[in-house]
Amino acid sequence: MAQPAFATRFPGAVRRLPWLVLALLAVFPLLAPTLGLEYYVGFVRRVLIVAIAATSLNFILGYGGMAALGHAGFIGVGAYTVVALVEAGVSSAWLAWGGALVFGGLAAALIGAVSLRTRGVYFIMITLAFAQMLYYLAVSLRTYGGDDGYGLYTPLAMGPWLDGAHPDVFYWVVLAIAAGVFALFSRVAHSRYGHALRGIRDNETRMVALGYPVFRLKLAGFVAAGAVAGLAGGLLASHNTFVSPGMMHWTQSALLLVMVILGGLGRRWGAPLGVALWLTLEEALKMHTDYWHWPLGVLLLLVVFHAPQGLAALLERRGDRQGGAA
Amino acid sequence: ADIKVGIALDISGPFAALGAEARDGFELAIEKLGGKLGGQPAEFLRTDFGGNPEQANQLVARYLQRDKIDFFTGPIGSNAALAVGPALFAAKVPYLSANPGPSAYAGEKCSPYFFAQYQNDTYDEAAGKVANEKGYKNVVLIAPNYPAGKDHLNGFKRLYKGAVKDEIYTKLGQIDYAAEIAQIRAAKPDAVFFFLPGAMGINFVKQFVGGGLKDIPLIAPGFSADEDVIQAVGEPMIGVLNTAHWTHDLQNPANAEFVSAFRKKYDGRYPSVYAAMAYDTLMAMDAAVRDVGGKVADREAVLKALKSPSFSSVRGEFKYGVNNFPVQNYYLREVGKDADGRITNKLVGTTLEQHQDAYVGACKM
Amino acid sequence: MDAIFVFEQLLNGLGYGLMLFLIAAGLTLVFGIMDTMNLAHGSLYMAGAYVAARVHEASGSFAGAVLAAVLVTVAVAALLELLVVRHLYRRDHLVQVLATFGIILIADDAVKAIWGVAPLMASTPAALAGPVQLFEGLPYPAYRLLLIGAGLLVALGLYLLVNNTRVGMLVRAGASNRQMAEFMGVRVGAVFSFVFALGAGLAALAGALMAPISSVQVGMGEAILIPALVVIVIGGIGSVRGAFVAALLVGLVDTAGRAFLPPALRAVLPPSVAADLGPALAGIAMYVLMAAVLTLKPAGLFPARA
Amino acid sequence: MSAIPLLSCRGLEAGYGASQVLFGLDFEIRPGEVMALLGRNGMGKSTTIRTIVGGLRPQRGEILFDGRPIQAARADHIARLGVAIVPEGRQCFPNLTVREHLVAFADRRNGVAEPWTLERLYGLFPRLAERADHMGNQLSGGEQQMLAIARALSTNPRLLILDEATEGLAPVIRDEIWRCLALLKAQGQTTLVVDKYVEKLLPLADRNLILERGRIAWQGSSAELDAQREVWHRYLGV
Amino acid sequence: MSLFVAEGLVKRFGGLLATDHVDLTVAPGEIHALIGPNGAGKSTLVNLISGLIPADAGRIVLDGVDLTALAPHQRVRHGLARCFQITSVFRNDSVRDNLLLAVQAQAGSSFRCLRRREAETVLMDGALTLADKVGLAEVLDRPAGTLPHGMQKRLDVALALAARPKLLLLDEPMAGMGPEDSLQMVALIDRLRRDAAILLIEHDMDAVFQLADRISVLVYGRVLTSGDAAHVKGHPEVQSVYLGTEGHA
Ligand SMILES: Nc1ncnc2c1ncn2[C@@H]1O[C@H](COP(=O)(O)OP(=O)(O)OP(=O)(O)O)[C@@H](O)[C@H]1O
Ligand SMILES: Nc1ncnc2c1ncn2[C@@H]1O[C@H](COP(=O)(O)OP(=O)(O)OP(=O)(O)O)[C@@H](O)[C@H]1O
Ligand SMILES: [Mg+2]
Ligand SMILES: [Mg+2]
Repeated sequence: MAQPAFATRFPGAVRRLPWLVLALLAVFPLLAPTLGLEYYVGFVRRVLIVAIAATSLNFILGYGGMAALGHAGFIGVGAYTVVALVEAGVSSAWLAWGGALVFGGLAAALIGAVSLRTRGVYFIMITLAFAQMLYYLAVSLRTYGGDDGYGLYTPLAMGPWLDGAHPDVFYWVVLAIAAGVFALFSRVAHSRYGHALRGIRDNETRMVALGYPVFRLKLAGFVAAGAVAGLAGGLLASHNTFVSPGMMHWTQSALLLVMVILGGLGRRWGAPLGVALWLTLEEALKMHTDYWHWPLGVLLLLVVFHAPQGLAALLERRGDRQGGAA
Repeated sequence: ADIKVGIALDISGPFAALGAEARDGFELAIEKLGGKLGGQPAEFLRTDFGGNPEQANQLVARYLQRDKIDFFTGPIGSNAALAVGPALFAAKVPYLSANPGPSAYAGEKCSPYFFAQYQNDTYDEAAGKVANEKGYKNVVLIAPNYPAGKDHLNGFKRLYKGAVKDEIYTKLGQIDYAAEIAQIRAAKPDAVFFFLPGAMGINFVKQFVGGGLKDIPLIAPGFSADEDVIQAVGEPMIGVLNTAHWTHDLQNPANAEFVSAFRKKYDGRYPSVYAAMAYDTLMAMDAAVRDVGGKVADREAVLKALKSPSFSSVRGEFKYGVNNFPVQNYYLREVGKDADGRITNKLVGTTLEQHQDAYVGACKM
Repeated sequence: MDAIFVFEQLLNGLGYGLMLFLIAAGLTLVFGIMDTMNLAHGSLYMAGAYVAARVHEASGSFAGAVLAAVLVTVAVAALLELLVVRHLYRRDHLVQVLATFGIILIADDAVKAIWGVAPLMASTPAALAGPVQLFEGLPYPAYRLLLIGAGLLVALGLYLLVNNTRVGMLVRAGASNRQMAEFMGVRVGAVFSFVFALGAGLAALAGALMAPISSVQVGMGEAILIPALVVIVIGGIGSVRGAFVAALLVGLVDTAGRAFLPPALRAVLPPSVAADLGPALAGIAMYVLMAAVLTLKPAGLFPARA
Repeated sequence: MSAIPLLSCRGLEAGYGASQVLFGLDFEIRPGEVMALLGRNGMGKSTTIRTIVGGLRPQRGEILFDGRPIQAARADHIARLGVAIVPEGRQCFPNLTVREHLVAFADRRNGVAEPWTLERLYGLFPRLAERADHMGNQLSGGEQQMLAIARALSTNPRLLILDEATEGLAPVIRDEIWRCLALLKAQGQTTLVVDKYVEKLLPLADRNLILERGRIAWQGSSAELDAQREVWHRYLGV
Repeated sequence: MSLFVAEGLVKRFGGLLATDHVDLTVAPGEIHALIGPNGAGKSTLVNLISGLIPADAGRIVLDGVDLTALAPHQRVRHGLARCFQITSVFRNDSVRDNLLLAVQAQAGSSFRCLRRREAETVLMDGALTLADKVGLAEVLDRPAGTLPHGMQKRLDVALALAARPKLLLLDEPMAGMGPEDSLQMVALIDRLRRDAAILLIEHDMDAVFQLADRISVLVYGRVLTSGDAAHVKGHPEVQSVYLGTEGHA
């Protein structure tokens, strides 16, 4: 296997890397105009939002072994929560996104309560089924535009100190949330709860026999992930200023899964790396050719055969493994 | 500097077939214009929306912030049009739609920056009138179960005077229509009006004819019976009545030139309405740039020039209503065979003359 | 609503179910029995449809077209197996998802490059183009009878192959414990290659037979993949009998949902509500069925492996 | 005894990744012979077996089966030459019925005079006949063990390898297995056995091989071993 | 006075009556061995008692608490822990992590999610104590999957012990062990006597006769007889269906 040469040679750099990345991301909007990269502020913002969703999926999949193929459903629930609240006259971003978080979590609680009784491929498929139901529900929901989607053209207010209409402010808010979510999940991964979740992934029967309330533990993780995905959906709604059922289609769930596996399952940096690489490539390839799908396909095959643990594995120190492919 | 045009293509995803038609129209126009607009050097930036309205916004942001485009055109889907409109309007970039004319932009949310080719419901209104003229007393309507499907059926009912026996809404992307066809057989209508875009229409017509209902006439808005569908369905399409604001055998010099150039470039294939609209859109831009003498930065002037078009459109005479949606003719077409035995649409007659959409009243502009 | 109408709809449901089974058959074999998640099954289905459509148009022979579709697709699949899939059998499901998703992306672009994005014409063989009179007042599309027959034949063949032949046993043994099967002398690699090719052949057959009644276009494989997966999951992964029963069940429920649910709702609910609810519910009937089945039986109707 | 050994290993070295487990084993099994492979836990008995049947590539050395080198052959090929194994941990197929376990691989005769038919196997383990239609994973631990033995016999092997085959069996059944092995021996079945019940194994084995940390520490006949109690004590922990 | 009582346990697998109205008691401090032919239903019985599979009928009481309606993990909380016939440890984790996981289950509050587990000394101490008890203190950092079989089995037992069980269910703990490891395991079980009552399933008769205070013989899902070693050895039917020659040993 490829040796993480960089990491072993510069362990200190690796430890400081997260802070460096965070700092770079934070000053990026200030530097962007001078570098002529204004457009990329919005792009990075999207990457961050998708990374939030992917991080939550990585949490339940990589650490909890729950391969959910309906994660886009929760993103959609979050986005439509924002739509519904805006339609009902809410103008505060915090309320709207808070609502997205809550309803994402509620949806996950309901779906999880049913789905988590199944295992393996059955779990994959039942989560997919629920997400498809949500998709068709949204398609036929006339009030919120159905298949035509719903535009959110007035920016949400972020309170007296923050100018919600300013794209850079929104960027920093997203960055802060992303960093928070990321830190939170990394933290949780090393807590009692995180270890319990990994135990369930590795040997569920044994965990039951050890006295763990396995179902409740899994459900808690599922709900947390659903809530965070809902939050990401809310942010995405604001970012796109537009919501349509397409964002819940099963292919979106599949893409999210692909990005997470590409980045590295159950690895701290897996989700953001996978998302950043995938979206960047998509963006770049589209500009140059009509046939922009196949290089991505080739990339996936390369990863499967040459970096089966994902990209993060190439960067991480060997001993720092937090759990392998489920 | 060059004049920059952002062209959003939909060459992958659900609208890929239509998107490819539009792309061919654009390419032909760019070739004809020698890569210039109004004699000025121009840059045509193409990108693939993939039929995804969420990503559409991202790509338009790139056009606006990085490329600083002067014109926008392209996407096939109404949802994409609705998604990207506000950003374009705010940036004062004229958006010449190469296909969708959503009712929102025709009415309440109309904008001086948006120019349509038709309003989504007008095809159906024309089809409703056709049903009247043919003397159909009872029709069954069928469309996918989403708001646009309902809009299209409502458009049909707006001018149709007979009775509606049944309104069937099907699942988006449905493959099997046996149950619906049995319902139609049981209802014994005089005709069936269907709005089923893309693959859904192809499946439906094939199965409809295979199910032995060939004798019940089919009426459709032009989208459901254009070249893409006709070429995929073949024989069973023959006799399908459909309405559109353009057809390839429409007699006018601009159209004759377009159609023959198109067929020459794309090995004998007839252009579809999507290709025609894409072509026309660039012609409109070309004329407007010429009218303002290349000073595209003066957006007021550009809008004024666009509003009173000085080019000969492939669809013949038309003018814009207050909402920038055209007032134009709508034609009845029937699928048949041309002189070479190729199955294609043939012009039957004019159904609506200088017709305006139903939403213009709501536009305060 | 008379008896004939109800009967006709039942027949439609069975027909649709068998159609689904035809599509799911290859998937059952490769995914259910070999335990390899092959999302690219849809791409093979697409390949079959495209080749059949083209050959049919060029040669005028439908049987020849179906045969060509199967042969070409099997050849492509053999190559695919050699280069990619062979190395995936031992990997976990998620890796298989990743790799075969990659294949889908490549296949769609390849088909686009070869045949363009416009849907292809795929006509019904003239002899089967119209309906036949099943009995008084019930015409039924002749071509669908062909599909029903093909579905039944494939179901029977697959059942016998998997349950009553040694190849079936060897495949199952190899899938559940490859090394042990090798210790027992099974050429697992060769058996798997054979089964994958067979699965591809079935996908191509389904594609070729479905082409005349559905749209032959890029992305057709993905659209069909989900219903096919739903079918084998409801039936219980690895069980041919399960897939068959589930296919019929899904066909019936879906058709009944479309045919009877909207009028039933109209009878009991206010029209505007019924108009919105009926089609919406009918559209998700298949998914509701799957969720319900898995809630009651978490390993499908006929769990093959406990 | 025939001159050419059925199986011979020369300078066999094998291991897992970086860790070497076997350090140069030299031994041979002659046709019709029962060879016992002894040693405490973790000394490399299973590793030796795994290497012979092709489950593990040797790092060095040579394995000859019937005079032909097989160290580079694939496991399935070796099996078809007539080597059958009852592996550690049974490894029954969860998705095959008991009956299928016994017919699926039973197409080889290997020149055996009295081949194992389904009836004979059921006769050996009546319990399996009762469970004929159960899936492999619906059996009790001991039933699985019986099935694994019967499955190996069903291929009429020229060399039968048993790795802890009496593991988890009731004492009566263990007796049954010993009787069966004695019977097989009488029929000329060549066998390599690993088992923890050394006292039961000795009367059966022609020769014994004791492994100590991947090396052959002692080898000799059962009579010799029986006489050398200190060898028992030193290498077998009893 | 019995610590543990099972009454009228029944389990059917399709047409097969795997557990046929079994009554069973375990006294405090007792090692109660369960023997019987393969497929007699011993593991099934353990699964019923531990709740891993639901019983069709019957009742289970431990230390006066009726456990019948409780989920498996709740039974563990009430002092019913088990080991598996096939060693079941977390193979990729170190021995330390294995033990920590077990200790954590006992400590509860597994929903605690912000404190790093490494910082929780309570858990660490518990893990070390356990490792000492079963003799694994030297190999704390090795991945469990790479341990020799005997050690894995002892780890398995340690995981069950973490729950501080009142009744410990051991399903063939000696399985796959050579004589040396077997002796160690026998010694370990003998020591555990002080901490918990034990229900022991084992085919190694030396171990059974050495350890068991009482032996019940299960045949075709039913208890054939019950008594001390001498009684069981002398029972002709037990000899014929189970012990064979070992009965005479
Ligand atoms: N898959 C493996 N990966 C790494 N090491 C292994 C593996 N299998 C066995 N080992 C190690 O190889 C050595 C020999 O193991 P082996 O299984 O051959 O011993 P054995 O003599 O069969 O013991 P037992 O009586 O426990 O079955 C042991 O130290 C063991 O830990
Ligand atoms: N899931 C299941 N489905 C059907 N039958 C089963 C299932 N599990 C066990 N059985 C059957 O129930 C019977 C009892 O099995 P059990 O595992 O309890 O036996 P046991 O006494 O533990 O035997 P051993 O000593 O061999 O481990 C066996 O005949 C077995 O085939
Ligand atoms: Mg061993
Ligand atoms: Mg047992």
